[in-house]
Amino acid sequence: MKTLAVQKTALTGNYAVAYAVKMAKPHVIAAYPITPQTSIVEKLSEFVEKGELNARFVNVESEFAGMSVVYGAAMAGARAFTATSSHGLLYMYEATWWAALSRAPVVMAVVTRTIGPPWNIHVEHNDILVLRDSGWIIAMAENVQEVFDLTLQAFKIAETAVLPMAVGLDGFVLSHSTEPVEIPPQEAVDKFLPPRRPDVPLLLRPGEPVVFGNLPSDNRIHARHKIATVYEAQREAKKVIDQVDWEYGKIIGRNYGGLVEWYKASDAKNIVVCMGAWCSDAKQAVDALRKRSIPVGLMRVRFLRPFPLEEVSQLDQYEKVIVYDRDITPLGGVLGIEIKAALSKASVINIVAGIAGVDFDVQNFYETIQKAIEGSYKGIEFAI
Amino acid sequence: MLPLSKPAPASAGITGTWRTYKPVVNLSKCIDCGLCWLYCPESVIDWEKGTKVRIDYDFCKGCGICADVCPVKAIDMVPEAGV
Amino acid sequence: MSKLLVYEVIFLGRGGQGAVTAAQLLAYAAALEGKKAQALPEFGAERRGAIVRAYLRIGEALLHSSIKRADYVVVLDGRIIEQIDVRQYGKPGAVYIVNTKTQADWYVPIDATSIALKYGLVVAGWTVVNLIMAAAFAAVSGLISLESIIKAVPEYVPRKYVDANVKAVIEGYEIAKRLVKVG
Amino acid sequence: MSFRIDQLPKKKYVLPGNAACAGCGMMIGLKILGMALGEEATLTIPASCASVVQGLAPKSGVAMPILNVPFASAAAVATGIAEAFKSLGIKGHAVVWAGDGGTADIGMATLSGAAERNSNIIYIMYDNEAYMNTGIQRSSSTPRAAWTTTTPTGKRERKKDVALLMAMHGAPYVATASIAYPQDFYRKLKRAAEIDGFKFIHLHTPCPLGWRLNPAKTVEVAKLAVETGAWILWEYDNGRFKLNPPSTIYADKTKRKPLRDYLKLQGRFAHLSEEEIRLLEEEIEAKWNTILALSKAFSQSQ
Repeated sequence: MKTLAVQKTALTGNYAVAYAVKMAKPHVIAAYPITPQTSIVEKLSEFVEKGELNARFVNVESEFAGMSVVYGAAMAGARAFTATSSHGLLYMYEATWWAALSRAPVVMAVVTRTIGPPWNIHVEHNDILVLRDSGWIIAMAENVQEVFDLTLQAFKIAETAVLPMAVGLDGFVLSHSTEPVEIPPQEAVDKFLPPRRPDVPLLLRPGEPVVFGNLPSDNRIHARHKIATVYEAQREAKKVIDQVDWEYGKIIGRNYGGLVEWYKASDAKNIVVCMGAWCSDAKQAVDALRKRSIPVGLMRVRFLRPFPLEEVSQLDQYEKVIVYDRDITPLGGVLGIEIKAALSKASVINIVAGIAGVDFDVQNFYETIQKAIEGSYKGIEFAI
Repeated sequence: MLPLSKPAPASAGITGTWRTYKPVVNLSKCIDCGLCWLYCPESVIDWEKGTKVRIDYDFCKGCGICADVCPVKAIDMVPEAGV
Repeated sequence: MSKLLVYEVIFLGRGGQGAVTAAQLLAYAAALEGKKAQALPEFGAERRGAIVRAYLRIGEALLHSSIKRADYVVVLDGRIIEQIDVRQYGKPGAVYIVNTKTQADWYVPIDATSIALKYGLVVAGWTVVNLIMAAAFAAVSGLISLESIIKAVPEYVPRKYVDANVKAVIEGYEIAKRLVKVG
Repeated sequence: MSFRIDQLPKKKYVLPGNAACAGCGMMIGLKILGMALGEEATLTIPASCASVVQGLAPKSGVAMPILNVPFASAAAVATGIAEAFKSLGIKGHAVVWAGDGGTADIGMATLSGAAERNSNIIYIMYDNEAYMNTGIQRSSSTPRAAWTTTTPTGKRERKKDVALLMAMHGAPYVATASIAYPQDFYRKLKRAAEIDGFKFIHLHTPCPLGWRLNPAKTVEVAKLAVETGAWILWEYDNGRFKLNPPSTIYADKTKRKPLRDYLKLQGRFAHLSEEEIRLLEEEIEAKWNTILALSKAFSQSQ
């Protein structure tokens, strides 16, 4: 194999999404601007206007329309992309469920942002988490390179698993941060990502009288379809993700190894669990604690859906599982709730922090991990 | 993968059982204009010019539009037996 | 907590002055050299004229929290140092680089406004000093080469302003280099 | 374009034994759609009676490709289908078949969006003048004074004229139609299929259940709506606005049948006083003045 001409550059997270989408050669793009997502669709519309990307770019009047357009396009066999954030995702919510239960393999970037009121454009994860019960595959990137790689992988994952996929990137923290990115050559991307099969999940064509979505004669038909989509297809998706990541590594030269990333976990006594961009800061805190002979490790959740059940069940071998959530529900954080439900032995401490865009840095991680290990926290802790 | 539907008669069952009145064509009066075929909301009237009309009573819901639009009043709405 | 092998920089400017672009250009230039670098915006809404921050990290790790106190503080508008206590943004021993004609012992003064005017870098009534100050930082810190910055300029500047910016960047870099040598 | 009834396709696009109510006006419209565009259309159907009449999966009582979609989304989903077809090089029309609720109310934003960006779709609003699928609640397309379950003493507001709204968007093709005039509707569908961009047809479709109407009278009442001037057939084709027969002759008020003839067949208007009927007549006259002014002002193709 000849050496690939990789382009080393620096991009914002949003531009990384746009470049990856461009290289995936979608047929249809539709999105509505919302801070901090806007520069994704601005860049994509620029690519289309300049003729660098041969896609149909649809300027829609709302996020609901944006999701509806890419849904229709995907059902008609197109590779389709949209992007949103926060209130935009909430506004398209109905259509996101319809897309998942139609097995429409659309790809969406979700630039995670706080849900109001009051108005707040900063990072929080509650928005992307509303997709968690719908059947969507949900990934969260740690840095801009991973944003790029996940976006490209998302098309192949979605089209193979026949489920929609959301790529989460933290608002501003990743969307507007410029970081080094290696861009593979187009021919390698083409090899990794062949054109989409237009006849899966159905062939929607004039003259082919196939109907999807009329009332069921037996509600059990509907029930089986739901189970097959939101439960069984999710389980299958895990294998798809592993396979796609392996192929990506083989062709593009970089891979991530599945639903979670383990960081210094093999000899750790206690373990930190987190998701998204702040994992970088958490890892630095882990390093700093280890320098003081505190054997702590980290598990970064890369995919929340499919839920990494096997990986999470391994957390039972640790004494304390310290779960960080950048989201809040009446029962604590989503990761905290789900990880607690999956474990039987370990003591789970759920730290809710960084919501509403409150900054949480290496020092904050260092101190809260230390306190959690010392036993200062019980159950749920709000570290604001 | 998706539960899909294909066109088929009786997607709501044998809808002829819904009927209270039954359209009966007096073929001697029929002028073969095709209006009953055109306006029948159910597609239960078959017609080719020259063959006059035939009604599929398995599915005719008995709405009476055919009788109403017939320009020569060649269709009578007759109560179903037992109604 | 142990010290990280990461240099942190805060740019202070006014909304619309291009502090974020300065940080981005430096991150891009660093990437061209194969260095790990990241430019982070102020995580907030910008208003024209208000004091805004942009952040730059160069070193071994990418982090995703904001920088509270930096190793270098670059001030794009000299009047800011009269308005707020700029030294709250520096770690002990931090280096301050300020766009000003006025000398003081705690910062490196760069008259970027005069350089910008000299090369006609005025857009909508604003003198465009951001890249000159970025170059001055590169010179003072020695973390990024002038060559990489010149390569990066066309990525961040409209085509018609590239030449003027490159000339201004070279001048800003050289002036800063001389000042550091003297200092 | 004129045609003989016996030359229309005989293939059934509405299949016997479907789930529509007896005498459903909308089904006549669907039949004509099938005859005109059955082999070229992919339907997008939002929540409405039209989603129910298909009957129960795995069967469908409508023999065209159909994507059933959420209530407000139809114009946008069809846009996506049209864009996909364009990008993939597939011939065919993305057609929306939506009710007045899905069009005039909850779907208004996606409809207006599609019209403004001139999405290449054919949007048919079948207008039975209330939310019939959920049991006869008012819509913004319910006429003034009509009874519905949410306007128990008659609707106080006037009917939203969606076709005019679409024409005012500057859409390349907008028309009204009635299931009583299949030839006119057929011709308009064929015309719409020739035009690139956004096409809108507002189809008047009586509902026996919701109008408190003898199902046998569905076509008759639809015809009376036109003959009394309560429903006006017109089209706006590339900037030219014109009346279509038979409405053309009803520009002359004296040629129209009395409005009472239309109202008296419908239980939803049974409570109207003489004064209320007179007010409705005035409103219809005002509508005619608008339409005639438009056909005068836009008498040439743009």
